[in-house]
Amino acid sequence: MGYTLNFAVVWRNFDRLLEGLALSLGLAVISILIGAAIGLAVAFALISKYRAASWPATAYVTLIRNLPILVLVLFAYFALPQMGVRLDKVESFVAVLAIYSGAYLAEVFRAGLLSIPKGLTEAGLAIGLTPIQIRTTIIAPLMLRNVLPSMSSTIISLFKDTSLAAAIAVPELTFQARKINVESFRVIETWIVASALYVATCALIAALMRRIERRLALPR
Amino acid sequence: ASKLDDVLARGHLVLGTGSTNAPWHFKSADDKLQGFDVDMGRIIAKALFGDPDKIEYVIQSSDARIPNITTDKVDITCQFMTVTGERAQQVAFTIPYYREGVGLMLKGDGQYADYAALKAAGSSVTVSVLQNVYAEDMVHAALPEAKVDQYDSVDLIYQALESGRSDAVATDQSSLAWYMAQNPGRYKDAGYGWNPQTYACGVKRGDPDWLNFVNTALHEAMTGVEFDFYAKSFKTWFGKDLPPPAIGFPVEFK
Amino acid sequence: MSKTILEIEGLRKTYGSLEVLKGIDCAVHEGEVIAIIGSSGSGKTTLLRCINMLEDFEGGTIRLDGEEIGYHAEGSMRRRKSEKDIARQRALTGMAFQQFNLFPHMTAEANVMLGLLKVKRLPKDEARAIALKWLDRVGLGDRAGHFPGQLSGGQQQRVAIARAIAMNPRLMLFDEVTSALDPELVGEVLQVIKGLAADGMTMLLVTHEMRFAYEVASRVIFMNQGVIGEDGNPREMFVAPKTERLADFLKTSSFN
Amino acid sequence: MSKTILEIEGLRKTYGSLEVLKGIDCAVHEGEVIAIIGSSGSGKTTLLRCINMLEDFEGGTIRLDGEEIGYHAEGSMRRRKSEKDIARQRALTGMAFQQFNLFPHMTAEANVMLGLLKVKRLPKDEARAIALKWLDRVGLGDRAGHFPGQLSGGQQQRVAIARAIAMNPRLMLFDEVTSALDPELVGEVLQVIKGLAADGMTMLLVTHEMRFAYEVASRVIFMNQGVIGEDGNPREMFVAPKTERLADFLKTSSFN
Amino acid sequence: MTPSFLDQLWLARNVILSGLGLTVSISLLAILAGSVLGVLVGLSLTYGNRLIRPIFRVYTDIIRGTPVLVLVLASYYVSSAVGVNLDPFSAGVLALAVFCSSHVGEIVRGGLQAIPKGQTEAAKAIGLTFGQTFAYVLWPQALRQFLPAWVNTAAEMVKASTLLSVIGVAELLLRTQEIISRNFMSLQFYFFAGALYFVVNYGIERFGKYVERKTAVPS
Ligand SMILES: Nc1ncnc2c1ncn2[C@@H]1O[C@H](COP(=O)(O)OP(=O)(O)OP(=O)(O)O)[C@@H](O)[C@H]1O
Ligand SMILES: Nc1ncnc2c1ncn2[C@@H]1O[C@H](COP(=O)(O)OP(=O)(O)OP(=O)(O)O)[C@@H](O)[C@H]1O
Ligand SMILES: [Mg+2]
Ligand SMILES: [Mg+2]
Repeated sequence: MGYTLNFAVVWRNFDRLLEGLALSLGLAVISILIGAAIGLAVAFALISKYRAASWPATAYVTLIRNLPILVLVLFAYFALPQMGVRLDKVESFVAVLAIYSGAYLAEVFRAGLLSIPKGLTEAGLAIGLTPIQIRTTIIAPLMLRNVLPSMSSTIISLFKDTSLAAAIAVPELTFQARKINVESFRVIETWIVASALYVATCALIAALMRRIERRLALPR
Repeated sequence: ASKLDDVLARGHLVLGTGSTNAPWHFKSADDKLQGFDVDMGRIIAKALFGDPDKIEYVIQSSDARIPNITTDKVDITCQFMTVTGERAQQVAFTIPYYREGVGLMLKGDGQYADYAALKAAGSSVTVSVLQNVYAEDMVHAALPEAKVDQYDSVDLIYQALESGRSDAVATDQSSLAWYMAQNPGRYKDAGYGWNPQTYACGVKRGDPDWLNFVNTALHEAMTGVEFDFYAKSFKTWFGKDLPPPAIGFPVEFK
Repeated sequence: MSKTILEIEGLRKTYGSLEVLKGIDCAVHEGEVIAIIGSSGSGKTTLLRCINMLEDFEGGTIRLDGEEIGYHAEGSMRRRKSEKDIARQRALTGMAFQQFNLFPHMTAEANVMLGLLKVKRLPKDEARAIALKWLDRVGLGDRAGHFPGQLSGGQQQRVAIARAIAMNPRLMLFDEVTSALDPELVGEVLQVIKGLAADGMTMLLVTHEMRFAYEVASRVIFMNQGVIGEDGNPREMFVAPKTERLADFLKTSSFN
Repeated sequence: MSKTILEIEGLRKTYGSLEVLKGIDCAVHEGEVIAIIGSSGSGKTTLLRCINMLEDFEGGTIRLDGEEIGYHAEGSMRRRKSEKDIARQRALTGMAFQQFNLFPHMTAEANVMLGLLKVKRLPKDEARAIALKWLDRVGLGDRAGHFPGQLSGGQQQRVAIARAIAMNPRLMLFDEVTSALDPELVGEVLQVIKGLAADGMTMLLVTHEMRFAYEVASRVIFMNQGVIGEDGNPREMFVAPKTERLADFLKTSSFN
Repeated sequence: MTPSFLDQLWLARNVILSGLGLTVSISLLAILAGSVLGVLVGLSLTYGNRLIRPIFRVYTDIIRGTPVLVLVLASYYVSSAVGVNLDPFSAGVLALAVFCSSHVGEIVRGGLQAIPKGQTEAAKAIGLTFGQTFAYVLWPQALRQFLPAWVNTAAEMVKASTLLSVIGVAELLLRTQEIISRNFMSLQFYFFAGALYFVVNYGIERFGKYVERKTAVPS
């Protein structure tokens, strides 16, 4: 066909893509860390025998997981200020992605919690640990080991969701790629390079997770 | 053979355009594609087949404009494409069919009265713009210190103004005019225009016959036998009556 | 007779509509080793779990060294104690489970140390010294750094016992600690328990090993359908059961 | 003596560099009940798995009713048979595992019927009749519709045995079928095996229950470090072991 | 404001419905095709030989790491570059199906690997061939195990279908944007669309729970 690839424009703007990638990663790391904390608390609430805890947790997870994240992003950025809550664009995106991650990770954690034998809790009780101590020293660390494999793909999805920040003008990788697109019209070239950056980063995340998994693996 | 022959043989034109930007290309309440870009396509269809309706529309996002031309998904794209040298290396632009300038729109009851007030406020002003060629430079040409937020769809730059995320919208004067006409009394023009750019359709490079044909069709709509078509469309979408071209020596050779 | 450690009065426990313990009365004296026997479902496990407050119960009282376990009276009402109080009381009894329930992400040593650090709040060095001492006692001094997954069933069970004993409990509860073990490994664990008995540890042990009950217990309690069917000296009970129930039970069990 | 069913000659099996079976020779006659005993790691399980071709092996031959299992000679080469042939041969032996390995998504009945339907290709009615007959024989006629999760360990193990027996195998292999069971449930399963022995089923059973081996086996094989250490009549072997190894083994085992 | 939003909504009802219909059909097709493909991927990842396994490993890793938008663009343009002229709808569905397959592949692999080895051995011991073992013993158990994850993926496909708007497929999001470009009621219509997406996803979730309950094994 008559189209010849020309990457010159992309290389000229490569540092902008890298800046975007760095921001994407930053957004992902902060949001997912907050999200993991939320998810852990919500997961315990989900399996709680008290409806006052499990019901709101279920509602949160159901609502958030079933909405397109774009709607949440737009809501936080455009509708919240009209209700008096005003976050800047990075803050509001981090808040959304954290809440979104929280819902997904809560489900992941819940599955992990359910797979921990009840006997361990009882053994903890029997030596006089309080329920909180049992959660922090026994259940959470074991659950984390159980869920690491499934967490890896959740985290990759969440990382890719940072691309939605482009919608509210956060200059992350997708935003930068689009900007180069409209400037140069080298759409195909730009996306090839940008997605290579995404793939490489995801591979890195996956490798990192596998490494953590191996590090934490219990000897047998 | 030229695309011109292919199109004629096929019996309809495949036109690439968008569907979410009034008054350029958008959908009517009964789901018909309309707008000034669309009318340019209709002019070409009429020149081809004597029937402006012989068009198959390919809806595309801004990102898809060039690739759809280069991979033959469309015969021609008319989608408020700003002509630049860089782009002209990848597609062949037709003669321009509109000259655009950028304007500033403010909230009717907002903090800033006009362009002078915006400029005086310096870096405390945020301007929302559509992701565009050198969007930042463009805003800074008028408001050197203003913060610039770029969005990828027109409705969001308006939304940013509406929700207080930005203090002014900078975009095509034509779009602003349309928007203000749709929402009378809520917004005002800051009264400053700059940054001229021309809009043209794009076709694949390397087919002089086809380019020449399209150019002819557009040229004759702006200066010749199809002027009424062009003028009517202009009136519909921009609300202005065009003076008929002067009779006598063609203005473009002056 | 020596001091009373544990006093159970009128203990009743139901699961939904099923009454599992129908009024248990029983006193345990310091240094006694009591074997609890009885057929499946008779409530042996439930009894131990109530003593350690792993189950709430509806009626009766359990006193350990005179202090009521799990509940306190508030006017005419009976109130569950706070989780913190209960946790403190649980630390006074040690429990070993059929399924070991070692924490798989901690070494043998860390398993034993956990309670010492978090409940007794001992300094790390002291906790480690105690843990090593007990691991040594159960014959696993050289396995302190192993994870449960690296230990055989018998070894795991011994770590579990060390974990309970290291807390220096007033009373040890054993629930069929050998029945998840291959026959070859049972001996190791029984040896450890015999050693504790010799040290004068007060113990309640649910067991299916009649021979073992006979050898080690100073007293046997036969549970039958939620009540204590017989209670006495193993020599007398096993040789001349007073009730037909016990006679039947001994016949089907693997004693002879 | 009756017809030879199984002939093993020079069987050798290695895992990596570890030689687990170092040349096993042995013949099994119709109707024999052979208990295989020996300490942990001596290769008992591996032997059964080779007979059922759950493991490939490097040397020697195994013949069932004269037909070589798993391999055939091609010129001077030894070739693994096709998966299909091996599957057919596996159906000739039944195997029950320590961990039961029932299919959790199928009822007891469906577990037993699966092989009848898919391997023997019996019509559904006939398969069901056979399944019910065998579930009845193992005392579970009333549990046909239960899922494994709804059955006790002993009941699950009996279903697993019924599943193997229903295929009408020439030879049954049992690998420590009682050692994952609570002592109380062991009896049920041993009862079933005794019944099969009385019916004249040829059986190889790996067991740690010396008493049971003594009672039910017509012959005992003592495995020791990958070879057959002793092979003979239980009465003679248990009372007067010829080798010191066996004498030691019997001492540590729970027989006496 | 409110009454006029309702007016606009009423005016746009057919457009929204057609967008919703397209969204649902894209999602269903992508999920179906993606699942079939994904099962093949999962099988190759689990049982493939030394040659096949790495190929599919690389396939899933690359596809999972690529933004769906890029897959959509690639499928649309690359297909035409190699001479298969896919219309935007087919190209989009293809891209989503491929994306779906990489997730389903991983899920299937996880499900199969979670089944205890004893199950295979027990099946072999009664003489089942590998195919039979797979069909009657492994697959039904894996299915129950990965159902929840599969439902998640299905819901993700619905959300990913929005990206087809880039190549002009008039699904719900593009329809919504078209309406907004006419009446500029961005938030109202975005949230309305969000509510519709919620309904579709929630339906999928309920359906998944229902199937899970239906196929649950009593214990
Ligand atoms: N969590 C529970 N919910 C309902 N019923 C229970 C529960 N735990 C135990 N039971 C029932 O209570 C009764 C007594 O159980 P318990 O475990 O105390 O018996 P046991 O004497 O220890 O029996 P085994 O020798 O089998 O361990 C049984 O009928 C049992 O089914
Ligand atoms: N898959 C395997 N890979 C490597 N080594 C193995 C494997 N299976 C068994 N072995 C080794 O082979 C030897 C014999 O194992 P086998 O299971 O046959 O012993 P066994 O006599 O059945 O013992 P037990 O009484 O403990 O069941 C052991 O040393 C064991 O560690
Ligand atoms: Mg019990
Ligand atoms: Mg074995």
